[in-house]
Parts: sequence; C-alpha cells; structure tokens
Amino acid sequence: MKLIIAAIKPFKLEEVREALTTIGVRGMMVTEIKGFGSQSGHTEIYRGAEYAVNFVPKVRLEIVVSDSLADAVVETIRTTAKTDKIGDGKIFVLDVQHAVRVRTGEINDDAL
Amino acid sequence: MKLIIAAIKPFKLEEVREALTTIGVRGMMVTEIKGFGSQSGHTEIYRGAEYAVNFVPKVRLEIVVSDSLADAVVETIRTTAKTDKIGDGKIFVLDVQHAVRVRTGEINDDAL
Amino acid sequence: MKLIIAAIKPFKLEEVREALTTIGVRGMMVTEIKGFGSQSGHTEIYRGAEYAVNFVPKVRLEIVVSDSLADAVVETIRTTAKTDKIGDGKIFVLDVQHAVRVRTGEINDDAL
Amino acid sequence: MKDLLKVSGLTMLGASLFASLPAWAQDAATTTTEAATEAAAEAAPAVADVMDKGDVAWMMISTVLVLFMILPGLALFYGGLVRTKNMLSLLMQSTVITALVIVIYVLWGYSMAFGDAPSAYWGGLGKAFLSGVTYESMAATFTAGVVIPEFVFISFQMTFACITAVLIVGAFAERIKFGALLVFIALWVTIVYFPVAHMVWDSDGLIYGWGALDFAGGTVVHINAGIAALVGCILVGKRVGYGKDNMAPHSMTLTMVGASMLWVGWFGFNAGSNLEANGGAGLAMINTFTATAGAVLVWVVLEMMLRGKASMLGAVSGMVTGLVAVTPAAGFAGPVGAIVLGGVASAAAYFFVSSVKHKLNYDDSLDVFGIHGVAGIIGAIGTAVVNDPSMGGIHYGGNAMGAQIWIQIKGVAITIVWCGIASLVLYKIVDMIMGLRVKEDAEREGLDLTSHGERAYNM
Amino acid sequence: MKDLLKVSGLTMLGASLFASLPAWAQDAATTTTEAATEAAAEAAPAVADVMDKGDVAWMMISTVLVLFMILPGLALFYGGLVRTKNMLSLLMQSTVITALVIVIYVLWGYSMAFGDAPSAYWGGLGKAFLSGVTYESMAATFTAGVVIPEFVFISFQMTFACITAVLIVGAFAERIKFGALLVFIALWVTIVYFPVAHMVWDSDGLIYGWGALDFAGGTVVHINAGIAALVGCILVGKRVGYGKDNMAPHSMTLTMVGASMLWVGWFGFNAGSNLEANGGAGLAMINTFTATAGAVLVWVVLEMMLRGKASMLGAVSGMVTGLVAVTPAAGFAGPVGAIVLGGVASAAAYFFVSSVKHKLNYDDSLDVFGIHGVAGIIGAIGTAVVNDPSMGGIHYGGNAMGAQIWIQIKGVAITIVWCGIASLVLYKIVDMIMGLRVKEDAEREGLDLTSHGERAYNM
Amino acid sequence: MKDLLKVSGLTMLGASLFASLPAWAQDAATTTTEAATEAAAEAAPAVADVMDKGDVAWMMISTVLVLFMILPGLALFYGGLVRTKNMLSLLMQSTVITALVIVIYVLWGYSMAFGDAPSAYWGGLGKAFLSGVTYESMAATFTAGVVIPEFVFISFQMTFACITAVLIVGAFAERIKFGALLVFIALWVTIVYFPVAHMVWDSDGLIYGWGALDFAGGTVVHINAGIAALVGCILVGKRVGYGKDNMAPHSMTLTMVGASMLWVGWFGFNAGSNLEANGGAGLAMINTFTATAGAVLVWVVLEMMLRGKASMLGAVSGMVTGLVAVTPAAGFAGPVGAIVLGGVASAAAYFFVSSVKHKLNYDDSLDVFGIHGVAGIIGAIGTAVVNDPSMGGIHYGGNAMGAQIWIQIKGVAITIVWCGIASLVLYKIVDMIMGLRVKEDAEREGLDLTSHGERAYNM
Ligand SMILES: Nc1ncnc2c1ncn2[C@@H]1O[C@H](COP(=O)(O)OP(=O)(O)O)[C@@H](O)[C@H]1O
Ligand SMILES: Nc1ncnc2c1ncn2[C@@H]1O[C@H](COP(=O)(O)OP(=O)(O)O)[C@@H](O)[C@H]1O
Ligand SMILES: Nc1ncnc2c1ncn2[C@@H]1O[C@H](COP(=O)(O)OP(=O)(O)O)[C@@H](O)[C@H]1O
Repeated sequence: MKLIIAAIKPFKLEEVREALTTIGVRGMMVTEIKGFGSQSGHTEIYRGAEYAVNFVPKVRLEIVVSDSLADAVVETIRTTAKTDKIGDGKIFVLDVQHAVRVRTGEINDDAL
Repeated sequence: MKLIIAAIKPFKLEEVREALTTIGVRGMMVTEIKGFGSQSGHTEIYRGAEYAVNFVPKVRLEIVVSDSLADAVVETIRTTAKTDKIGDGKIFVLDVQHAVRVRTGEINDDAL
Repeated sequence: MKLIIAAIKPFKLEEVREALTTIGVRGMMVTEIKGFGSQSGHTEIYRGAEYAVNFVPKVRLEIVVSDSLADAVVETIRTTAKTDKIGDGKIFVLDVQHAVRVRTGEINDDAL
Repeated sequence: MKDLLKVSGLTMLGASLFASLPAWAQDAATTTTEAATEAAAEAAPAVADVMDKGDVAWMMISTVLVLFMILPGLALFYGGLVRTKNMLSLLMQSTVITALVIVIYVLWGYSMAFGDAPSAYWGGLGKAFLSGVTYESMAATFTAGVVIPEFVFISFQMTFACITAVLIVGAFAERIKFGALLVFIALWVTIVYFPVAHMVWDSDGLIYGWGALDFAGGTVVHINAGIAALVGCILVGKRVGYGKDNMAPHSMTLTMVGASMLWVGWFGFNAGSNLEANGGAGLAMINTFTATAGAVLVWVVLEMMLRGKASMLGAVSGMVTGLVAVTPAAGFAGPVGAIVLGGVASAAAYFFVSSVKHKLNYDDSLDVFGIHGVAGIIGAIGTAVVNDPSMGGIHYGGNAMGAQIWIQIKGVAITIVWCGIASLVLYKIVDMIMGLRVKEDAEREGLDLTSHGERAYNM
Repeated sequence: MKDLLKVSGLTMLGASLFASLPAWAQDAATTTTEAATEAAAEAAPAVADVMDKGDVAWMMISTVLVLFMILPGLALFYGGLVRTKNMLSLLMQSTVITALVIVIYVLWGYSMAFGDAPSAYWGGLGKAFLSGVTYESMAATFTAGVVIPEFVFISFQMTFACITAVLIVGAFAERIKFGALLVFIALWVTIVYFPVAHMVWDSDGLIYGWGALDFAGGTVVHINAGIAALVGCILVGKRVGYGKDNMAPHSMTLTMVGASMLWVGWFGFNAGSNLEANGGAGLAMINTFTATAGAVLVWVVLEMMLRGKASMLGAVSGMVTGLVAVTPAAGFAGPVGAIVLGGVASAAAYFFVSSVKHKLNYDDSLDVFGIHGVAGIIGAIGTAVVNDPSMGGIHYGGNAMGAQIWIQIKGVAITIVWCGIASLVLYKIVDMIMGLRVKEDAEREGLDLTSHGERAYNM
Repeated sequence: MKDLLKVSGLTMLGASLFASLPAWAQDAATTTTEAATEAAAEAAPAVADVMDKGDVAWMMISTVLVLFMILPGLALFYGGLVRTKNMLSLLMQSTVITALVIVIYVLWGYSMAFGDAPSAYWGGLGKAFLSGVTYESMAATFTAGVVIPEFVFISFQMTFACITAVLIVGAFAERIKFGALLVFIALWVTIVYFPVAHMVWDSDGLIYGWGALDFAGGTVVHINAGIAALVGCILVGKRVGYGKDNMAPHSMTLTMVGASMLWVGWFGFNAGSNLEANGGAGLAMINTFTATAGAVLVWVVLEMMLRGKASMLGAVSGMVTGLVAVTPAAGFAGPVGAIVLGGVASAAAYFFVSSVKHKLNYDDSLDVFGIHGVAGIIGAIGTAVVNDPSMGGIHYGGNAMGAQIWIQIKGVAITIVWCGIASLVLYKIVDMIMGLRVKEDAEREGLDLTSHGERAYNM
C-alpha cells in the first residue's frame, strides 16, 4: 500500500475530494497546515511594525491506497488541484507496510 | 523503527494515550484532523442553504517506536480505540530509517 | 528522496525555517500539534477541578528533500532547534518513493 | 409637571414633530420665517417651551444605544455570518461607513433632511455645517411645549442614517470593493436617504400628509436598506463558489452576540423615537420585548417542526425579524398584538429566506432583503392592523383598519420605487467609474488580506 | 420637587410598592376595589400622583441593562465555560428561554405575580394578557405620590423573571434536552417563580409582613435559581466523562466578557430596583461597585495564597459572587460594609466550589448553586449585618441585628423549601413525559450539532 | 425649570464644581467650615439646592458607561492586540486593577482627591472610608443650585481613576509581573493620580486658577496614563523577540469590539462630565461623534494613500485617537471644529506610531503613549484652538487663542513632569523590592499559563 501526502490550495479541497471518490478512494485524513515554498507569503503591517508572513495556508491530504490505485490517485490530485499558478502544491508517495481497521480488525487492503 | 499513524475518535484520545504509556510508549505527536471515510458527515442548514459537511473530526496520532514494540502499539490502539461503531479509525505502519533526539543528539532507538 | 519529520518548540520555527533556507531547502509543511513526551505538561485548575494537561504545544515540520540534502537538513534542525532543555523535540527520516509538483507535473528531485 | 400624564409619545409619519422642529426657544433670530410661522401655529407662543432633563437623559442614552447597535452590534452580527477570511472587511465597512455618514450628516445631511427650505424634496442647505445650531438650540417633541436640545436630536437622527447605510453592506458581503463602497454610500445617503427622510418626516415633505404610521422608521430605515441591498446584490453578482462551497458562518457565537446587542440597542431606537421619557416610551419598550420574543419563538418552532432542530441562526433571525417588524408599530400596538405582529413577520421571513429566495436565485449574502426588507414591509402594513383597537392597539390616527392598510401600502410602494431606481443608478455609476467588485483571486483569498492587509485572527 | 431630598429609594421585602402598585393616575375606572382601597390607604388621595421623567428614563435604561445582563451577558458567561461543542446550546437556551418567559409574562405571569387577586399565593388572572394596562397606567414607587408608567414597571419586572430562569440552565449544561428544558421552564416560572414573587413582593403575599430585607431580589432571583439548579443537576446526573475528561472552559475570554456585562448590567438590576433616580439609587450603585470589587480581590488573594496563581475564572467567579451577595443589601449597606459583605461571600463561595462541592460529588456544570445559591444565602443573611449602623448601614426597618438575622434566615428557609420541592416535582414530571437528558452519543458529539444542527465556529 | 436654557454644562479645569462640592442640601452639620464657607460664597444661600432626577439618571448611566469602557471595553481592546498566550493576562490586569482601585478609592482615594483639607496637594483624609457621606449628601454641579447625590458623583469619579490605571498596562503588556503590577498601581494612584486630580480639579489645588480648559479629563486621564506608560515600558524593557517574532494581534475582531465599546462608553465619559443632562451635554455628545468620525477617516485615508490599504487596526487606532483628542474639548468645540481636531490628532498619532516610535526604539506594546499620550497632548493644546469662535467654539473662558494655548501648554508640561518623575521613582521601588518583569521562560510560554494557570481558549 502507499501513503500519498499532498499539499494543495484550500479552496480546491472539495473538488479533489470528489474526484478521488470517483476513482474509488474511500477515506483520507485532512489537515490544515502552513505551507512554505516558492509561493511567497505577504507582509502585514501593524501600526508601522512590519511582519513578513512567510507561510501560506494549505491543506494537506493523506490517503492510504492499495498499490494499484496509487498512480491514479496521484494523477487525479495533480489534474484536479492544478490552477497553473504558483503554489499549487506537491504530491509525495511513501510505502506503507501495514494497515488495520480499528472497528473490525481487518488488515491491509481490506482495511482501506 | 516504525512510524505508526492512527486516526481515532477524539474522545478516545486520553484513553489511548494512557494505554500506550502502559506498554512503554514514551512520546507521540497528536494532530486534530478532518476525517473522510465511510462514516458519513452531516448536513448543516443556514437559513435554508444546505451544506453537506463530509468530514468528521478525528484525532491523528503519530508514534515512532522500535520495531519490537510496533505490534504491541498497533494492537493496543486497536483494542482501546474501538467502540464498534463506524468511524472508529485506521492504523497505518511505515518504516522509519533514522531518528534523532534534538536535545542530546542521541539517535535511533535511543532517541525515542 | 527523504521525508524528514521534526517536532520542535514553536518559538524556534522561524529560526529553523531560515537556517533550512540557507542550506537550500525550498519548501516544507508546518502543522501545529500537541506533543507528548518526557517534557511534562501542566495542571489547570478550574474552580477546584484539576485537569492534567499532558500535551505541550509543538510544531511539526515535514520536509521532502533529495537524498543528498537529507543529512544536512537533519543536522541543521538539530543544531538550530536545540535549547538544551527537555522537550526540544525529535527528528525522523523516512523514504519517499515519488514526488510530483502539481503545477508543472515535474517529478522527483525536480519537484522539490 | 402639569402635562405629565397627558397623552404623548405617539407619532405619525411626518407628523408635527418636524413641522415644529425649528421652534427655537431663545434664539428666534436664527429661525427662518417659515419656521417661525410654523412654530407660532403649533405651539401657543404664550407658553414657554420647557426642556425636561429626564427627556434629555433618555434621548442621550437612546442615541448611545443606537450607536451600540451598529458598533459593535451590527458589525458582529454580520461579521459572524461570513467566512473567517472576510471577517475584518465587514467590521471595517461598518466602522468606516459609520464615520463617513457622521461627517456627511454634520456637513450637509442634517440640513438636507431637516433644514428649513420649503421644498417637498429636501431641506436645503441652510443648516449645512450645522450653521446656527448652538447648545441652546432646542428641537420640539411630540408634545407641544416640550423640547429637547437640538444637538441631542441631531445626534439621535444621525445614528439612524448611519445604521441604515451599514445595513446595506450585508447584501454584497465578501465581494465588494472597499473604496467603491464608500463612494456609493456617500452618494446614496445624499441622493436617497436624506431626501426620503425629508419627504417622509418633514412637514413640507412629499409623503407628509398621507397619514401613514411609522413609529420609529421602519420605512426609512429598513425598507430603504432592504431595497438598496436587493438591488446591490443582484448587480454585484453572486459570490464565487455560491451554492457549491461551504459558506457557513465562521462564528455563530459572534452573530448571536451581535444580535443580542441589536436587541439591547433597539430600545433606544424604538422607545427613543418617542423623544420623551413617558408612558408612550414605556409602550414602545414593552412592544420591543414582546414582538421580538414572539418572533423568536415562531422561528424556533417552525424549524423544530419542519427540520427537527431549532438552530441558533434561526433564533437570531427571528429576533431581528421581530425587531424590524415592530419598529413602525412600537408606539401603537398593544403588547399582545405586538407578539402576533412579530410572529407573523417571523413566519413570512422564514418562508422567504428558506424557500422563495432560493427560487429567485440571487445571492444576498446575509439576507438583508429577506430579513429587513420582508419584515419591514410586513411591519409597515401590519402596523395598520395592530394599531386597531380590535387588536389591542391604541388606534392612533383614528382611521378604519382597511383605510389605514391602504395608506401604509402606498407609503411602502413609493419608498420601494424611489429607493430602487435611485440605488440602481448610483450603483451603475460607481461600477462604471471604479468597479464595484474585487478580482476573483482577491475574493478567493479573502477581503481581509487583500483589501485590508490583516487577518482577523492569529491564534 | 419638594420631596427631592427626602428619604427614598429604600424598600422592604414585600413592602408598600406592590400594595400601592395599582394606584392609577388617570384611569381609576380600571382599578379594582381592593387596589383602590390600598392606594387610598397609602397615598393620601388629595395629593396628585406625579411621574418624573428622570425616574422614567432611569427605569427604562435599567430595564435595558437587565436584558443586557442576559443577552449577551449571561449567555456568554455560561457559554464560555462549556466545551466548544456545546457553546451554541447555551446561547440558544439563554435566547429562547428569554423569549419564552417574556411571552408567558405578558400572557399570565405579570397577573399571577402582581395581579389584583386578594390571595396569599398568587395575583390571580385578572391582569392576564395585561388587560386593563394602557400607556397611561401608572405604578407606584417607594415614595408616596411618585409613580412610573406601568408598562415600564412590567418590562423591568419581566426581565427579572427571564434572568432567573436562564440562570438555572448552567447547572445541567452540556446534557439537557432542549425541548424538555423549555417545557420545564414554562412550568417552573408558572408554578415556582410567579407565586414566590407574589408571596414575597405583594402586600397580600404569604411572606409579606415578615419584614425581611431584600433590596433587589436576592431571594427571589438568586436563591430560587440556585436551588432549582441544584435539584436539577442532581436529577439529571453527571456529564459523561465527568471527573475524567478535560472539561476546561472553551473560551475564558468570552466568560470574562460575559461577566463584565453582568457587572455593567447589574447596576440596572440593583440601582434600578430603587424605582427612582435619587440618592437611594446612588447608594445602591456605589455598593454594586464596592461589594463586587471586594469579592474580586478576596478570591484573587485566596487563589494567590493557596495555589500560587490567581486565575481569570477565579476573578470572575469572585465578581459574580460579590454581585449576588450585594443584591439584597444594595440599598441598605454602606460602601465599606458592602466591601466586607462581598469579601465574605467570595471566601465562602470559593471554599464551597473548590472543596465542599467535590465532596458532595454532584455535577453542577457551571456552579450555579455554588455561586448564586451560596452567595445568595450569605447575602440574604448578611444583609441584616451590613444594614446595621455598626457596620455603616442605614438601619432600614430598625430591627436589632440579631432579630433581623433571624427574619432573614426564615425568609431564606421558606424559599429553599418551596422552590426545592416544587422544582423536584416539575423535573420529575418532565422527565417522565419526555426525558430530561439527551442520549449519550449526542452528549459525546455535543449538543450544538445534535440539538441545533450547527457549530459555533467554522474557523 | 427657569434655568433651563441658561449657559450650563461647561467647565474649567478646577472650576467652581469642586469648590462648592460639599454644599450639602440637608445635612449641613456634616460640612466642614471651609466647605460651608465656599458653598456660601458660590451659591446664594437663599436658593435651596435642587436635585433633578433627570440629572441623576444621566449621571448614573454615564457612570455605568465608563465602567463598560473598561470592562469589557478596554480589556478587549488591549487583549485582542496581544498574542493568544497573553490574552488572559491583559483581561486579568484590567479586571483586578479595576477592583483594586475601587476599593482604594473608597478607602482613601476620594478623600485625597476631593476631601476637605485646605492643602494645595491633596484633600486630606477627612473623608477616608467615605466618612460622613450618606445617601442624602449632595454634590454641586456646574450650575449654581443644581446638585446630584454625592454617591453618584463618587461613583462617576471612581471609574475615571480605574480607567486611568488600566490604560497604563498596555505599555508593558506581555512581560509584566502580575503581583508587582498591582503593588505599583496601588502606589501610583495614591502618589500620582489622586494628588494630580486634586491639584487640577480642586479649588485649593496647585494648578487651580491657571485657567486651563479640560472638559472631561484629557490631562488627568490620558496624558497622565500616557506618561506613566512611556516611563514604564522603557524601564521594563523590550519584549523577548521584539522586532523579530511575529507579534501580530491575536484577534483583531476582539480589538474592534473593544474599541467600539470604548466609543459607546465614552459618551458617559465626555457628556457625563457635564454633570447635567442639558444642551451642554448634547454638545459634548455630538462632538464625541464628530471628532471620532473625523479621526477614523483621516487614519483610513492616510493608510490608503501611503500603503494602499486601510487596515482595521488603523481605523480603531484613529477612533481612539479622536476620542482622546476630543476629551478636553468636548463641551467647548463646535461639531465641525471637533472633526478638525480629531483629524489632526489622528494624523499626528499615525505619524508618531508608524515612524517616530520606531526611531526612538522602545517597546510600548500597545502604543499607550503613541495614542493616548500624543493625542492627549494634541487635544489639550488643540482645545484652545477649537474653543475659539473662529473655529466655531463657544469661547469658554474668553481668552484670546494665543493666550489660551500658552495656558494649556503649561498645564500639559506640569502634568508630564510630575507624573514622569513620580512614576519613575515608583517603578524603581517596586522593581527593587519584587522585580517588575517575569522570567524569560515564562514570557516565552506566555503569561496566561505561567501567571494565571489557564489558557484563554480551549477550542
Ligand atoms: N520540499 C517540500 N517538502 C514538503 N512540502 C513542500 C515542499 N515544497 C513545497 N511544499 C509544499 O507545497 C506547497 C506549494 O509549494 P510552492 O513551492 O509554493 O509552489 P509550487 O508547488 O507551485 O512550486 C508549499 O506551500 C508546501 O506546503
Ligand atoms: N484510505 C484512508 N487513508 C487515510 N485515512 C483514512 C482512510 N480511510 C479512512 N481513513 C481515516 O479513518 C477514519 C475512519 O474511517 P471510516 O471509513 O469513516 O470508518 P471505519 O474505520 O469504521 O471504517 C476516517 O475519518 C479517516 O480519517
Ligand atoms: N516516540 C515518539 N514518536 C513521535 N513523536 C515523539 C516521540 N517522542 C517524542 N516525540 C515528540 O517530540 C516532542 C519532544 O519530546 P520529549 O520527550 O518531550 O523531549 P526530548 O525530545 O527533549 O526528550 C514531543 O512533544 C513529541 O511531540
């Protein structure tokens, strides 16, 4: 199985979630994060004191899928999250050795 | 070493933490996430405008342990987090290559 | 490529980010987490009801870098985040199989 | 204190108040001939005008209460309903519009609305810059011979202009351009609000004499704002992601706080409109309790019956609905009639915002029209009903219910037409010159960062 | 203005106010024989009653202040103390109970409490639907011949009924069923609050004549609410996870804001209870400052000494404690005596909620009994002490301190017994019919989503 | 009501009010010889003093409004500007300082400021513990023969002492030691505030007779607080991470709410300082609207021009600036002159906090000096300008503008010198004995947890 971690723009979340559901993804974990990358942050000024905010809000998805689905997931995220503007995000793929569904105790692909 | 990632129900956090401490886990990272899975979300209505909220609040644990402890950790989470209702969560196990304790510079199993 | 996960003290974030930029890191994901470890939490008392808060606020960094940069990243975090007090944090290194930049479709080292 | 227990505290749309307004007690030299004549006609010159400090205390605190309705009241009510990224934009709009309208009111607004010019459409510029008004100047109340300091009267009226202007912004929240909004508001109060206030409230005004009942400004404030809001949100267009994205209120807590402050402040608005601290103000006060309570209960019960759950947004929507509906009726209805009026308005607004609005398919972000417009119209017409003795009303004006209803409908209609057309023209002008709407990217990122360079929360 | 500097502004539990309440100024035809007789007996019929607009202004703003105490004050104070997932439920309960009690008050509450029936237990239904009350109706104050509009008096009293009912909900916060709560409150105000108010405040009332001192309603409001709260939370049972889960307040910020609003509004509650704007009201005002300040300091110092740190929750708990304690004593104590009273009540409540309560092992979520009940009792009895000239009090009523303490204890005891038993029965009835408590799953998920279908924050 | 339209509501720094303050209406036996003489000199003994309930109502609500400015107003304004981890510390400091100063005021503060001692520096301890004051005691107003209850006067003045003390804490927010702060404040009000109030406001006071104009306390409150703040933050030193870490306000929302409450409450502060509900209060009221509005617009326009975006923090900074600036001028300026005064002060403060301050390189966390100090000084001197008939002022006192400016400058200078030196000494003493600043680790972790053992939010 693979763990796919993706950082995307927050307003793309709903669209990506729907697209992934279509190709058979049945679960994921979503975290609000601060992203740092080539997309620059902004400057805030408070009564003359300037603060460079280097982070931009992003949403991070974690999806564990069977090896066979992994490529489709990466591809779907890539095409759906894309706006062609800087800061669209990254996708990373890692190996997962073991998966368990708490409720039933099912393991690996059955747990997803 | 293994990285164990688990998504569980928020109100189970304290119980799981305690159980893990008992079997020798000495550290973890806890993140509040939005979970998507077979447990359905809910619908909110604001002056007649309906919004389907597809995500349910979950808590995500990340625990790095020595290989020998990994199975016990998975088992402990599975039994403690279980309520037998849908949405109890998932446990994933990944390989960790290297670990460092910032304060002392100790590495790998000594760092945990 | 490597995924480097680090839990550090929140007030060290800016310093660590700058140090990493210097050695060539061009992106990262930052999450606010609750950390559990040997650093003890605190007790809060509300009208006589005591609550042990076992978690301390930490910041979690995730950085994906090419294999060649990984050691330098670990070393930089270790030295910069260090205060020599308990709770300085941990660094974990995992293998990443694949990386994609959403905007351009570039992959692996080019995507970072 | 001889007139203490006389009938008082009641008013008629455009009734004697403003006719006798410029009846200076001391400073007769500054009054115009017209005003002097009016004063002579209405207040027997032999009786010296008296200012009762109880009235002054009441009118000052009422003025403060209306400001409280806007800042922080309305600002929070609106702000809580938008998404986090647009919170400050609503707070800013409320704050800066209030400041802007205050300055305009002093410079030319008061004069245009309540000045001495004998025109049917405006008060002229004779009192521009409040020229001639001193701390000794007095303004008449609804009781002959009873006056209050003109500065207090001006302050009270000024807050009404402010809140009306701020009410509008809810309609195109989350997408309006800040600078353009300020220009629009400056034009709108000048071209729409002051003339309508003059036409409705001044003895020379066009609508004066129709005999419509409007105790505290349901027509001038709520219908006016509701119509300007409706026109505005249609012209500006729907929010990006409308109907698709989750646009749930970012803080129902703050919305509830804002609504509560509206209720609290509304006693200044309604009972203050009596201009005197007496039994008439007491009637307006109790109705402002009961109509609101009735409206809350009706909305809550409807939601329980139709959806199984009563929501906080429902309860506060009912609350505002009741407050709007009772505004024109506050001094005329009986406390039980007011419950009914609030309840009916609540049911109507509920039906409108949860069903009709979606069919009409426009994006009035915070339902300014659905709440203020709809309840304002129900309230204006319903005032004729609850004023009737059969409903426990005091039968002010003495018309039969049917006749009074017809008068009320005419008053509402003229306001809708005038405000609708004038607002449309003004929006178009501002849109052509500077554009009413922010860029799509800015809307996505949120107005707080893109228009104001700040975030509401850095938790 | 001849009576300007006379002793005034002081009251006795059930004293002359309500006896002479129906002393209509104009509308004698509507007064009942009983009322007319009473009025005749107490106010020399030759002297025409006068309404001073300064009193009217003060009583209207006092009424507004008491509403402000509830919405948003108490709602925020309570809401901030619960967990995020139950925030809206507290705000909703506060809002809808307020609306409900307003409607009930107009329909039958006022009549039951202050109607003309010569019963010792209730006022009858003669004034149901406020029948016979017009904007010309006047209610007596504590000074013979000085009256205020009855609508203002009704509004003021109405807010007291509302806040008493809302106070109760803190005890079983985070687990009560919304619909059942509303039914319980409707019954409770009818069976407990109105009769107790009548028995205590009406000249025909059972407790009338005992000579107990209660300036602004410590017994009727705070002890009543505290007892109903205690009975309720014991019956409803502890929260799931009580003593195990972290139930820390989700927003101490909002709790502090709510507490501050309570303090601000309490001046309407206490100084407003004087019914006139004079030196007596001024005494009630300064005591509402000093007792509260003393109570804050004592709680803060105790926490510093016993725990090393003074907490915000401690400071606001002290604040509310002081306010509750001074309520019955506000017009009788001297400013320094009030500091002492507030300080003693604060120490007692501190001891109770941080120690005694845990031993008794019940779950009064927001310490309604521990704060309002305990401080209410200390305040009621302490009133006899601080009223004494030796403590700088004005020695109202003239009893020796010991005798007065005994009278106060009797008054407290009867309230506890009556309210305790009646509340118990009503809870049981509602529980049998519809169940008082939500399902465990719903409690876990939080009442906001499960009872109201919304979340307080979508940040 | 004969004096209804007379000039009134105007005051002079240290003018007749306090001279005739102890002119008891009834209780002549309690007045000292000095007071009796003064009273005799100033109020024709043949005319009986009258208390108008309208004045009493207005002064009571004004008092409540000033408390509202502090709790929750100023607490939120300040709290919103700090980082989450220090939120409660600001709320606590505001709450406990208020409580502390209330108790001190009753024990010795009132006597020191307004007691009967014939000293130029303090009022003595003759009225310590408010001895001799009863609910029948009356205090004079600015109109001969018009009095208000002394308890009301004390309450009103007490809130001014409280807010001045709380204002200071913004300067060293996020690093001050809680216990040390309380000790400092207790000393500061005793050694600085009460004597300065006496010197400035009492007829025996040192500064009395200079003829400086200060309607509502710009000098005593704002300059005093601003100087103490400046000295304090320099002594305490910069925050850890200052100029490096992001110290953005954790909730601009709450800051806006607090600022709005300041505006709302400031009507009590300014128009209440008139002590009567009449046209003079009306003038103070409208100026409190217009100066503030002008200041908001100027700051907003400056930010738009110089930075391209108008920020919420800018708008509320302008708001407070305008309020501070108009405080000494509220009853003297015309409404248009007030706009100008507010605007000028706003521009000056903008320039100061966004540029001068950074060059001076000190860390006044919340710009207490930059806003209150700077606008206080501009306002104090500008009062001489806007009071001039050429600017639409009422020309109170009758001096030529130049002469009056010179008088104002002298008043400001003496306040700065006295407050600066005395504050410095007091800070040093407290620092030596207990240390003013928390440990660096505690500062990093935040004062909420380390000083108060709680967190502001547990969302
Ligand atoms: N090396 C990295 N490791 C982890 N996350 C990264 C890395 N680089 C970028 N990211 C994440 O991807 C987001 C987008 O990256 P950015 O460089 O800003 O734009 P783009 O993907 O268009 O080149 C960042 O905000 C960050 O959250
Ligand atoms: N494929 C997946 N990848 C990552 N996280 C998942 C995945 N499936 C489920 N989860 C997480 O587990 C939670 C519980 O899963 P769900 O399918 O709702 O119930 P159950 O585990 O009882 O089948 C989800 O809310 C989500 O956070
Ligand atoms: N086994 C672990 N797995 C995951 N995260 C850990 C683990 N141990 C510690 N951490 C993280 O590192 C942080 C610091 O660890 P702690 O044991 O408190 O101090 P130190 O690193 O100084 O020994 C913790 O708060 C937690 O977030």
